[in-house]
Amino acid sequence: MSATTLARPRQPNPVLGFIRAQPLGAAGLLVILIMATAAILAEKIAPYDPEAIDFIAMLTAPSMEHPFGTDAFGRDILTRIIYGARTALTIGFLSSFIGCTAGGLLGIASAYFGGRADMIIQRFVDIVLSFPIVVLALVVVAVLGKAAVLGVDMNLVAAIAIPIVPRSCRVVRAAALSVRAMPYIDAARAGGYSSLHIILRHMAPNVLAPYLILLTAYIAQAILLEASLSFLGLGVSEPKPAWGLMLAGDSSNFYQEAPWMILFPGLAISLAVFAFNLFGDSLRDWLDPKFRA
Amino acid sequence: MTKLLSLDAMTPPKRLAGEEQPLLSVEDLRVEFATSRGVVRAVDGVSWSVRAGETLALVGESGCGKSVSALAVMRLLAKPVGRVTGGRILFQGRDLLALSESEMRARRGREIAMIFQEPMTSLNPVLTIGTQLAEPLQIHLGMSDAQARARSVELLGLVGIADAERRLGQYPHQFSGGMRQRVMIAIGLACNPRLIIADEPTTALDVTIQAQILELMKDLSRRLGITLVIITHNLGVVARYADRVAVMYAGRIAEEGPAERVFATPRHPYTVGLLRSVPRLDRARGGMLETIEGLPPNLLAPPSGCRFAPRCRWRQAACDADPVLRPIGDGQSAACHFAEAMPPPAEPASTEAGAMRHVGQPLLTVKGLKKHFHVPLRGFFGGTATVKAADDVSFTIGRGETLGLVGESGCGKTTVGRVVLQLEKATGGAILFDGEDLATVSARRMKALRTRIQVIFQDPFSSLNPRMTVGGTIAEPLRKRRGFGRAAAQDRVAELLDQVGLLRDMADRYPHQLSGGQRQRVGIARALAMEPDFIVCDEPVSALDVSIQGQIVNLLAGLQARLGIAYLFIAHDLAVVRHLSHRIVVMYLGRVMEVADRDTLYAAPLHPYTKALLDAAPIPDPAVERARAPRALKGELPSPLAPPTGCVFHTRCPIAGPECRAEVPSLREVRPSHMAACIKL
Amino acid sequence: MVEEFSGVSRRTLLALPGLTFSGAALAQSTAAEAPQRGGILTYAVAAEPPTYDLHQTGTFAVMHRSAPHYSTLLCYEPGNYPNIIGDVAESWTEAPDKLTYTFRLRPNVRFHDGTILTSEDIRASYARMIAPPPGVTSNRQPAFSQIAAIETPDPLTAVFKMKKVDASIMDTFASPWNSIYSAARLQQDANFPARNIMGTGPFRFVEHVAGSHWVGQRFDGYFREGKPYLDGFRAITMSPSAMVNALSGRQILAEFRGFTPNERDRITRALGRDAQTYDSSWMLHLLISYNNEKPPFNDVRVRRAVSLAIDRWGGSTNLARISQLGPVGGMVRPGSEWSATPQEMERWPGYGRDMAANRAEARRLLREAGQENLSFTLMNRNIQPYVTAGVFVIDQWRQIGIRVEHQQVELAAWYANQGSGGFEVMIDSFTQFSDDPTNVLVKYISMDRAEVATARATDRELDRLFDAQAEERDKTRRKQLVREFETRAMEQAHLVPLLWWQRIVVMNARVRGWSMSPTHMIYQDLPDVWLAPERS
Amino acid sequence: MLRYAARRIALMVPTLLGVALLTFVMLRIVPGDVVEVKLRADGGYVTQEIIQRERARLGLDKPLPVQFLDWMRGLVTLDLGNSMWTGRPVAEEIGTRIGLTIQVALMAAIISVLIAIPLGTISALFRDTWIDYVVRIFTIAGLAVPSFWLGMLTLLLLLTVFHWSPPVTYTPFFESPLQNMSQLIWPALAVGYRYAAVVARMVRSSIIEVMREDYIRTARAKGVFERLVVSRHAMRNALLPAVTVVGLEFAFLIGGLVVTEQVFNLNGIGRLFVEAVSRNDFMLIQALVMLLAVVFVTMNLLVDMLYGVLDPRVRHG
Repeated sequence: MSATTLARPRQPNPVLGFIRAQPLGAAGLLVILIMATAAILAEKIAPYDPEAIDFIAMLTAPSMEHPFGTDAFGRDILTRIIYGARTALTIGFLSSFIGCTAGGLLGIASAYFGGRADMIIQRFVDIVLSFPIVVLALVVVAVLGKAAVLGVDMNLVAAIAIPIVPRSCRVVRAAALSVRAMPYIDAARAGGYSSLHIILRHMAPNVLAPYLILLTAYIAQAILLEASLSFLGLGVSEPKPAWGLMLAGDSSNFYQEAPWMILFPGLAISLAVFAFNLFGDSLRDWLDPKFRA
Repeated sequence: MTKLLSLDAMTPPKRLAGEEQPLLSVEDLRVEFATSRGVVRAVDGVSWSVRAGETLALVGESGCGKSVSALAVMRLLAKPVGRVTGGRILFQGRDLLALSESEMRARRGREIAMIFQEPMTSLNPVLTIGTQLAEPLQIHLGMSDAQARARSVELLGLVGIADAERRLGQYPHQFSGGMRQRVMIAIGLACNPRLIIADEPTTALDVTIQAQILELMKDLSRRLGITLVIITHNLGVVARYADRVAVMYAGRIAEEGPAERVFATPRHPYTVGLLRSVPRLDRARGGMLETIEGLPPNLLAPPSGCRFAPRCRWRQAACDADPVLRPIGDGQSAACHFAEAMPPPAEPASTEAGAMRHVGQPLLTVKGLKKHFHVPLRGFFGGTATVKAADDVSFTIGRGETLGLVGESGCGKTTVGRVVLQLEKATGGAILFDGEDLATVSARRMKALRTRIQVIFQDPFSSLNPRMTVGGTIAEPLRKRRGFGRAAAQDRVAELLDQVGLLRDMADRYPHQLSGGQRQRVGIARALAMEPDFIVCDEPVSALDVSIQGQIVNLLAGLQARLGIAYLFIAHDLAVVRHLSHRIVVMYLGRVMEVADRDTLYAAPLHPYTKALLDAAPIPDPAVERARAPRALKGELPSPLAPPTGCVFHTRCPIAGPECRAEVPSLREVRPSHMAACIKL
Repeated sequence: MVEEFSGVSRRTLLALPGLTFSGAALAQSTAAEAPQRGGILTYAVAAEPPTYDLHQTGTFAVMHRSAPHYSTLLCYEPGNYPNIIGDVAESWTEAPDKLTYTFRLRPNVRFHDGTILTSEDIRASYARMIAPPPGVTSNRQPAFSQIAAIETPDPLTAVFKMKKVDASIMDTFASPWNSIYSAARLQQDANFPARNIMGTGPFRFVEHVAGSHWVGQRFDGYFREGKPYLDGFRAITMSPSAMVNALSGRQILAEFRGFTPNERDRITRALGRDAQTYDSSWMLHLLISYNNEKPPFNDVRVRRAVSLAIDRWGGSTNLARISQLGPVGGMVRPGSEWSATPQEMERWPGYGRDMAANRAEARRLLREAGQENLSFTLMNRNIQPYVTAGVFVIDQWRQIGIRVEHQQVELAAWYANQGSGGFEVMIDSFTQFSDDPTNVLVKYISMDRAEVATARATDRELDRLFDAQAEERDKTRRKQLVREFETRAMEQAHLVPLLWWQRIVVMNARVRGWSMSPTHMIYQDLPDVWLAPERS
Repeated sequence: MLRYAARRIALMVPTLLGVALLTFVMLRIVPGDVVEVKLRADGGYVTQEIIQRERARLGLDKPLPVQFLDWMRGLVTLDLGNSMWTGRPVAEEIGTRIGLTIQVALMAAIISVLIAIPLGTISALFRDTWIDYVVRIFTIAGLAVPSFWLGMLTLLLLLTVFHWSPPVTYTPFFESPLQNMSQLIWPALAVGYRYAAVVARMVRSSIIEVMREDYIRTARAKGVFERLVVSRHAMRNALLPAVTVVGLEFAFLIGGLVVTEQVFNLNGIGRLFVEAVSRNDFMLIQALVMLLAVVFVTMNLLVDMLYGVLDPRVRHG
């Protein structure tokens, strides 16, 4: 009996493959990378101090000095958008990561154990799902109080992450249910490994694709939710630069004379969310064989 | 119009003697698929033709291009990835490839109909059967609703569906798989086409149902004079049906000719190999199966020269040159430089291997095993039903012995395997493994026992964790359960890879980089890593191509001979079971029908169900097949949700009497060490 | 502009130095025009009323809807704030010891149900506020603490007996909140006014559609002959930004609380000649309130340094352009008869004009207190102009190296934290409807003396000065005491004023006869308001 | 069908009970209550005694379990209690406003679905062509643009270009349908964009999926016209998942109107909600949360029932 071999299939560069297969997604990724770079290097590239008040420059229309104009306090809007990217991306990523991970683990556990555990988890999911997000956010923000870790409002992160939990739980559970039915899980159970080992080693890696898709999609949603909460006065507090905040407060007063006050931050939100959605969408098309050409 | 409705109108045009003009001829067809990894030449210069009234079988293993060439005829290749890059497809003298899309559409279903493999998904779930059946009639023949309905009733009757009027208003999910395939045939027949292309029409069906459908198609094509192109991997099906056979390999035709000739005197080493590697019911069990070693070539970069050469045992220097398909005589053609020198498909060597039988304390004893599932009923009427997946199943397996567990889908054979593995808890009964009842041992003890009981699954694609390397998969039991250190595990993995016939450097690969057969070998290595006494093999070869199937069967037999492992071998393929097993258990709807030694069972089956099963399985020899009377088991497999009372088999049993309805027959020893559950014996 | 105020009393002029109004329509002397009858006044109110009952609330949302339906005992004279005249009282006398007040009621005052108002209605209404029956809360209970008894010797005479002298009692009788209800209705249901409107005011109630609008119709039996001029009014609930659009689009005619300067500009731009605006300082100011119990704010140096760092004069100029914040002031309304002069103010810490010096001093104080790296959380509300003020002070503090976390909370949480001391520093606000120092300075005294003193400080010297000025009958001496109080309070800086608000009312020039004042709570019963015809 | 519905409705009870309990507890963890907001509004101040009395009057001084049981008892008898802010029955507060919200939501839903289904279908059928790219960009943008920003921009545009400002009071539909529609069309569009985007994306992906099904190949092999393959064979199947999205997004839409109602000065329950939250009007918040939860679970139920009607596999299980 001779050994059978197969020529090792050519492994094309996954990045190049993605760009070729999903040009729109690659464009989204590019925007995300640019924003992330801007956020990281904000101190270096932003022309002004984001919080410094300059009453002389109050409500300046876009010009050479202030390409995106200034707000009612004379703060440079471009600068605040660049720093706002930092807030948006940090909070967006953190809350999506926490929410999707918690939801994902719950979903896997729900699918793996089934029965009563599944029942209880799904009831919990139902309850949280039927909650209006605004109430949830309001209460979480109020209950947790201020808890800034490394300059990030953890209560805001929690407020955004919590509604993500049941939603990602559902998706991951569905994926995990099909993984659960896979013979390799049975093989692992027949091997007598612990449930934790099976969940972490065999189930979790195989729901990675839906998890990654969710993560990207929910970063977009989290950025949008952060903006909405800030707009409603429940999110980031002035004078911190945040996109949603730039649309709230004074802006609602001044936007008719100074439309740039809402135009640019709104565009920033839309562009960021758009880019993440585009990327997430393409990632799904790329990872999900159902959508593969 | 009434003429259209009458069967008389469909009597075939008299076959003209010596009609040379083929109905359909495919000439030098080339089809390419653009994939992310490059261009796959799925069909690479293929020619075949079929004359009116003839049945042609396109045979080959998965990926050989047989279905693609059929889809190309229908011009239904998935757009935009697949496209025809060359050749002609002449149908009644016109090149289908040159037709406009609307001209082609007008021929589909009207002139050429197609029947697909998956009856479960090939019908639209939200449209009634009536609608789907009437569609071609209304589109192509311009029938009114009433006319279409009348014809639909007629068609359903033709394909053997009773109560046609009522069933027209039903939806596909209300039909069983076999019934759906009958509906598909009815749709195919609807417009009285000249040609029907059937793509693996019975592959998804159980053996008894497969026999019914084959009978039906054979009968209809004869009666209605329909030209049939049948695409299959099953040589038995070919033998039963085909007038002529075209064997495909790696996107090309390897051999072509009248069925009898091809089976009797194959002229291509691939055909020879295929015929030799199939275990046969009608021949004495040999030792090792002959196999075709290696794998089909990757069509992204096919080898130059003869594509079969790398696997060919008669390979010579001349094989570096591309062989053309050339006539050999007797209507046979082959694409081999040495076609004339082909030996006949020799009788397999009859060295009786694996004959050892350990007597004494059985390793596994299953006593009165019951497994009932509570399944929620679909739909709005709710409630749950109890499915007795396994009911009162008993058997024993000795050390180093193989017990074959056979039955059609839904018979509970897989459930029995899962309960033995303790992946499911039994509802009742005892499972004694080496004297310990698995149903009652402590979790800790069970965990210890698990190293001694292992499993090999059917589907090589899903039985390996796609995120773990081969090495990781095999090392996991060693590291986690057997206390191997990293280095020791690595060495042992290498040994195990040797043992299952894989290269050591495959340890770094991921499952998707392996072929189906290779994955199955990894699955076996994973089981062996525990050094088990006993392995449950759940349909380990049924998802594999014939040539690979033989390799795995041989591997399992060899391992048993060397390591003395006992197998519970679960399968639906009677020939494979026969090849490997010492004793055989036949199940039907959760109950054991018959238990006997292998030779006894095959030579002198007692239970009518066992007999029917053996009768239904097609044998890859046209001579044998032609000689067999059509003895297809009638009726459908009853729903496990509502099994028949009394003997579960009585609804389909040829010898059943009224008493069979009343009494559940118990398994009794009818002859020495030959048990059957039938009151008529 | 001053000539338009001819005939205004000296007291009024003193009280209203910041009060101006403008508008093209008014350039042609308003006084000369005869009021015209008819028309419906549509105006906006920014919030929904929690109740209909003026006794049980303090919000303008009720005042701006309920006031036109009710009368009070006394009232402020239209166009002549803060002069007090009779409303349902025809005349009144004050006993020399200031312990008895006797009111003679007009004989012709009718309720909307046709019954005649008697002294019993006065007694019942005041009794309800002084000692609310079960199920009724009275917001102004503390204001009546000095009233001993109310007697009704005859149907048209009401006599109030006092326990002690109360310098601010006349403002109480004129308070727009102290509406007169029908004794008979109160008898049947003490909570009747909470959900029903039945008064003696110029308009009778028609309907209230929650969240949408409130409609009143002229009451023909109103006791002031020939009034009201309007056929009715329609108060529409809408958000401030919607108001601007609605006024600009002539969908409504007025709004009475106030706009930001920017909003005013937008409306006047849109309305052109049809806009009229009124400006005044407002009896409303923002404060920086420290939690005096929490270190380091128990250290006067830290409190003072934090106050010193704020450029109030600069902030006043600049914030006035983008918000309702405006005048720099002490603890009494700048421009009122009690307020300090700018020169006096400049001597207070944090009011000096040399900011470099102020900041240097602040840094020195912090260093001295060992708080060079001071950082704290500023609790604030999440509405304007609080947020604007917060952003401004945080920037000011940043300039001397104080790091501040801005915590914006909902109103309920804000009150809860304020009451429980759950804050370090907060932006607080304080309002009264009169300028009387006793009413105003109470915010700054010891926590055990007043609920409203939420800085959790105890300063007996301030309490002493407060009591002294409250009992002082001589105005000059009292003013002196007020100055002393302010100076001490500024130096101790338990809580310090930030900026006062400016009230800017903008309305369609068709609306005539309405009176501007430094509070948005008075002159809202609208008997004198009339509509000029639309200009073609 | 009835039994199924009854079982589903029975399953709703624990979910709603959970929502009720969670809402109740969470509201009471947050510091502050309606009393201070009410009595101290506009800077007025009152003594603790008055505050306590008002708390007692509203029943806020009772132990929490008692308050919860009182509320539950009311809910069971369909008595939502009185608003703690206005004292009016909660049902009345909601009743006067919900019509407008539902109307805007319905208009948004109808417009969106009418746009989304053809858009998604075209995009799927012309997959990976420029048409698909344009539609995908348009729909992804629909998910990206914050509805409040879109509202602000719409309003800005209407104000500056058309000199149109939102009416101060809305004309009821039955008074003048045309005028009413012209007033509500803008907010409906502002919130409907996202809705349309979500539905169009769902339609696109499920058509792509369905077009790969074997039965589509069967239909083509029968010689069915391509138009009919799409409209009869693909759409019928592809719209099933779209129905789910239409239903669930509708439930979200009502919640999503919160900000848009502010921008367009709509007297709907979204604005009521924001007001109730800012005043800590517990009874009203609780009732609104329950209302939204009920809408959500009912929508879920309706979607499933509709599925049953549309999908024969569920209908004849």
